[in-house]
Amino acid sequence: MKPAPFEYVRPGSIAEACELLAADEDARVISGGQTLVPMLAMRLARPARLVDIYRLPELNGIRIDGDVLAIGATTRQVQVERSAAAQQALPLLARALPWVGHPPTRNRGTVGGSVAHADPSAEIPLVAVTLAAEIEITNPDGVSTMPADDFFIGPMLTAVMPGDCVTAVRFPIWRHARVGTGFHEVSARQSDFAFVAAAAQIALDDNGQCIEAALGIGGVGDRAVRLDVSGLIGGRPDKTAIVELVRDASQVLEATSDLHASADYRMRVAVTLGVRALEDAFRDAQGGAQ
Amino acid sequence: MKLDIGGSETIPAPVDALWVALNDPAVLIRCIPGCKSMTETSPDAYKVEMQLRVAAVGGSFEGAISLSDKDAPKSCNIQVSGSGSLGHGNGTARFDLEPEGDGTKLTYKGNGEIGGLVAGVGQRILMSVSKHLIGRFFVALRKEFEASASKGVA
Amino acid sequence: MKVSLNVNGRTREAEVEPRKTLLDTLREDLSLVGSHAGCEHGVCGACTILLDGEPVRSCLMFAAQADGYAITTIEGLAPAPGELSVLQDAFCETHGMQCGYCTPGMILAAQALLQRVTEPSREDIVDAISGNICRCTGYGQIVEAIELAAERLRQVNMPRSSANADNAPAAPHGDRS
Amino acid sequence: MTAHPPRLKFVSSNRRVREDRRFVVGQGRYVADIVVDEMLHVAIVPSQHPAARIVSIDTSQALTMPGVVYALTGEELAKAVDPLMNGLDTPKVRRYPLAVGQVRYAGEWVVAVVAESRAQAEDAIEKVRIEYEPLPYVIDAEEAITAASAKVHPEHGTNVLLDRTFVWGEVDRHFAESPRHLKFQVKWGRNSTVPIETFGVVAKWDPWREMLDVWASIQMPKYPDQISRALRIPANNVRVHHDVDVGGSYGVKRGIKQTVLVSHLSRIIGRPVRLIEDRLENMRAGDAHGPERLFDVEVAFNDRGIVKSMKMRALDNVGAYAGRSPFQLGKPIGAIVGPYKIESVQYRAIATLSNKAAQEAVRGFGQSPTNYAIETAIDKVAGALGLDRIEVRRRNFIRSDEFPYLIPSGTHYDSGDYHTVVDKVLRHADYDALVRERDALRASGMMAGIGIAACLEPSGGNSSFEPLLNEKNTTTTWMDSCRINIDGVGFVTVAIHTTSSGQGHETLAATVVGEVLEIDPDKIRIVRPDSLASLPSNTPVGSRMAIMMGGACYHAAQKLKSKLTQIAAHQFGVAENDAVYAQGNVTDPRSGKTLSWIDLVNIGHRQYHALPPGMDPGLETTHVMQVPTATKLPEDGRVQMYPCHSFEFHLVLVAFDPEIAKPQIRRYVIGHDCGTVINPHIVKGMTLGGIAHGLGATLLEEFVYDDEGQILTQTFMDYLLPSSHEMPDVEIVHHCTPSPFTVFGQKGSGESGYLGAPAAISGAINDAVSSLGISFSRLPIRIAAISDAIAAADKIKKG
Repeated sequence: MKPAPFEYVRPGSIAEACELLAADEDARVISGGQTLVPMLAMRLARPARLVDIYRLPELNGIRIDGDVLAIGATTRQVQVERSAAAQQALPLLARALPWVGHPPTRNRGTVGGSVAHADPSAEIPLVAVTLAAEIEITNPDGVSTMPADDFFIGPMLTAVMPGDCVTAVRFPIWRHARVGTGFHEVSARQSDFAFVAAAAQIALDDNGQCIEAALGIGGVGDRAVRLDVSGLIGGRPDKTAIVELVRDASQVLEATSDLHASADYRMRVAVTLGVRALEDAFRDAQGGAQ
Repeated sequence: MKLDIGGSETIPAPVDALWVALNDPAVLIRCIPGCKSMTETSPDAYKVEMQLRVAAVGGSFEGAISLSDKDAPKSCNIQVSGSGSLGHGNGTARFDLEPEGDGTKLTYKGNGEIGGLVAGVGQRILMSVSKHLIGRFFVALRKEFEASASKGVA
Repeated sequence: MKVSLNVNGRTREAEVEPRKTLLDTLREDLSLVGSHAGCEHGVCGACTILLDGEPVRSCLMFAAQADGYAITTIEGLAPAPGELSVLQDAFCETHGMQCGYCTPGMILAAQALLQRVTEPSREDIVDAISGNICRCTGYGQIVEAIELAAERLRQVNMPRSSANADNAPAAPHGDRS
Repeated sequence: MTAHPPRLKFVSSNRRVREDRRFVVGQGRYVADIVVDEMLHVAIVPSQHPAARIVSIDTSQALTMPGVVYALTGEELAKAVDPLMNGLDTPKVRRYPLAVGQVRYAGEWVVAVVAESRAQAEDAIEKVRIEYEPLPYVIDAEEAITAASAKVHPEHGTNVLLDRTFVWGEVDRHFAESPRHLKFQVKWGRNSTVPIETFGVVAKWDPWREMLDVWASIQMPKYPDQISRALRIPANNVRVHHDVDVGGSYGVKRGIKQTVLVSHLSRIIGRPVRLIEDRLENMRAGDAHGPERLFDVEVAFNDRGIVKSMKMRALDNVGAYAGRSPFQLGKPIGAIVGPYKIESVQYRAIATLSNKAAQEAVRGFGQSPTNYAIETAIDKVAGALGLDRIEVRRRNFIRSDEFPYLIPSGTHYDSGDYHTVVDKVLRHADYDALVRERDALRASGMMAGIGIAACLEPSGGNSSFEPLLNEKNTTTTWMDSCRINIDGVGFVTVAIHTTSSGQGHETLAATVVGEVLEIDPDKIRIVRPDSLASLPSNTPVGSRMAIMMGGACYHAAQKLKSKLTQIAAHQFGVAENDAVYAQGNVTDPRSGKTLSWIDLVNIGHRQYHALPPGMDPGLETTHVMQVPTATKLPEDGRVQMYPCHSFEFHLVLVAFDPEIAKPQIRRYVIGHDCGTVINPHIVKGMTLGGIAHGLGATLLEEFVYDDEGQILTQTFMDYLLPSSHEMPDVEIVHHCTPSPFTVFGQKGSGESGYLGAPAAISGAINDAVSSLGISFSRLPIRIAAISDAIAAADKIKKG
């Protein structure tokens, strides 16, 4: 399990990185390497050149930018996990992070890397889709953003074009007084790929009425999917209502089967975990007001 | 592992033109993602070299493509087999062409079998990668005719 | 390409191909064979080393990426020849191993935890070693070893009190953020 | 032969395990750490087909790649070496390290490429062009044994390697007389031990000395012999270095094909050659796979749940070659009735070839699947009668006053007190409270169940199953040995003749020798000479080291103690029996004279004139030990198998959410009786590790092939080993029923967790879902399978 030969370049700036990527269609970005290196080792991936962006200072860091928490692509997952600002502004991501790999991979794995590899059961892309985050992409033409929903296409497939580099993920911050989150996941072992993961975020007004709601499901099909739970808004739904809503909303999911779990299982549990994540989020939001 | 594919696409070209294109190695080289060369080994049989690249996944393959049961310009069967470092695969598919408006509706249905490394470690991505590759093929095929159409206007 | 690595406090140079992992470089070029190859795809943790005090997979990074960090391997833990660290000694006391193959990675994962958390709960310990697969022990005596070491380190550190995550030497490398 | 010392000073005390010291500092010496000058590296081209004729192999392009030295095909290799040893009498099932003429499973090794570095060898294997002509294949065992199936080895004529029916006792009469019968099928999934270290070997042929030096991650009986035979070189030209630490084995580190391959390469290239399997090579085609077994069981019992007779058909899918695996159907014969007084048994053992990787030995050597089937039978008998599962076990257990107990298949069980162990476990666990906890969980909407499993761990392995299944094999000994030397300065060195793979042999040997000689075990040096300097050993297979190596060390130390005592008695002018040995000194109680250790060393090493007449100088003794109780070839399908039988009783509480269905082990208590414990740390570790291994087999681990014969579990992302998150806290309840056949009363202890946990955990899950009228009969029981079955059952109920 030794990678095929490649050249290694460590550009000094993101502009230089993009030039390198644009000039060579066999070049790939490497950052934390926690997803890419196993693929290199198995020779599933065989770029001719690795462009290492891990140490570009402008790509590392967590900053609040108005109503957005922008996380630089090379920010390590553990940095986010330990960041008070991120925990406060983005409690859903904070809940999801302990499920990402295990401690040693979070020490090196980056937020941008997880997004760029688009594993359908990865937690960070799920949170990005759930909250309608924007993926910041830099290429020789400049910086642009793309909604997470458009960015993820399928396993390992994203809208990134040759010469593109994911440089940040911009998560919207909900500024409501009462925001609650819920995150559930099931996998064979805790650190394995999720069969199903559900992420929910809810905002309530002072009367306890739902004013904003988001639910995302990962692991079930080719990519994380944001379900339409707008039906929750304006009400104080009980469990039955939530179950019905999630069941209807989940009709859009397409589940895959593999040796670990059947498609039926994924579909059923998507509803179960979706409901639980929402219930937790409601409970959390209600508790948050006290 | 088994892989089933199927679907239909509308191509902005008359049936006859599409038929000719689909039998033209030059067109196929341009349209098959990663196809580097196609050499005719006997009538309707080609040796192909491919350099596949889908996101981070990539590998080179050598294989053969042959066409059979041709019923010009309506249908034909295509057999594909290949192997490379990532594994081997073979499959057959049937194409049916029928006019649809100004263009042609191309319906395909086939199945394949894949073995080796990708069958073992790439299951999670194979289905979606194959869909993606088929998608790229049709995008390229459509472009062929869009290009020739614009040329025609000029 | 030439790489210059700071390993266990010493600067070491090696001439490697870009594709050579840090693990293979440590083992083959620097003769530090305590880090082991188990799966070479980042699951088993036998290759765990500390990078600026944090456990990472040395099979998932290239030597070319490892310059500028303080790298600690299992060979860097014993305070003197023939003398064990408190944690290593605790592993011996509870017999927290059998074949010994996963042990260096396991100890380094535990080392990082104890640097950060002085009173780890059982859950903290289980989580900290959850990325290190041991096929022999069923983990029971490993968890006991880490609990025992934590307790002993607390006693050692008692007079100075409150060593916590903020002033532990293993803080994430802020210089690069 | 039993000689229990009155008071044990070191045995059973909580001494540190001496091997640990080198491991915690990263100073273990594993095969991958061994560097030999000029060493070359091998990478393997695997088959991508489950069955295909090799039409042609073109290595020309590979040979032009940088660093490449050689590319070896199976055809070339087969001309230079003999087929690998085949345990059964199936001469047409030939196996070579590389496929010859045809591939027989996906992943099979086809071409070996040798280069200056492993990476270069991997670059070059991509350039090897192989043309295949796919052949029909068979994956499923039941299909494989039919006449119409594709034949894995056409020249063998059938896929069946072994099909033998044993009838021990009056099965027909017992079935006819029993008022109740039940039958069921269970399947044990193809799992294995999958150590974190893959197999590795370095071989160096020296043509001038005519010596093949081998360093390997090895745990294989008769390893040098097999290499010598396959390579057609004298066995004393093969020197296997035993001072190599093995990164886990539990049976699978066999390595014959790997070793023959690199040894041959070293011989033809003239440089040392190393193959360290990478994880892909290991999972596809290393000796990585274990039993995959289908059981059809029928039991005859009465209204009280007393099981009178059992019919068992065990169909094992052993993969594409014979290997040692068919014998894994043989060893369970030594405990075919488990701890129960089943009076008669019909046992049909079938081993079939298929187009999967060849199986090798795994912890328990086939006993674990069989135990799962037996325990499932007892649960089902209880279920059929509405009786308590523990009560049914109690009623069927052999009683402590019935030992030694002869089971129908010819083995005497040595000793045991099963009822007491169960009592202790139930008391410790507060069984009534555990039942209440389960019921409370159920009331809260969870699925909850209690699992129960008893198991016997036959230990002190001999090879009686070999002659039983192959009449041409007349082996009746599986000896082990020890040599002790006191040097001229008075220090003790003990030689043992196996590699270290985690069982603490050095600690065991030092403890036993220290105990007998009454000297500090930590002052005793343990060495592992190479195979040419070694006494006979059969390695730690068969849970045998405490018994066999411990026994050999004991007897060698006794001989040495006796020699020291004789030397002193001669000086005192008394008989040996009248002199008293204590802590290295010998005293004549009547005269009060004492000779110290150093005095005795001086005489032994320097004063021939003072030695008793006829005594050889020097202070060295050797003992080669025969397996206790094993003396005869099988008669009439019956044979004494292993000498000792440890007993374990597992009690588990499992709970899970009915929809997610991820089983959580809430409580795990094991009662453990392996006789006298030599080192409590080691026994505890073996017990916990075995349970983790059994948990894996029950819930997570399987080598899965798809219907097209492709292996889907090539990496640790799909073959799932339990992590610290999955492993529960285990409470161990000790009991000690010494074996009358061993020196301290010790029995083996390395396999018990793996033997009992699958039955216990699956039993708990089945208890949890029993109210739905469903049960799981196939391991591993994956989360989704549980949930899907519950959903289907609910649907039927609601529908």
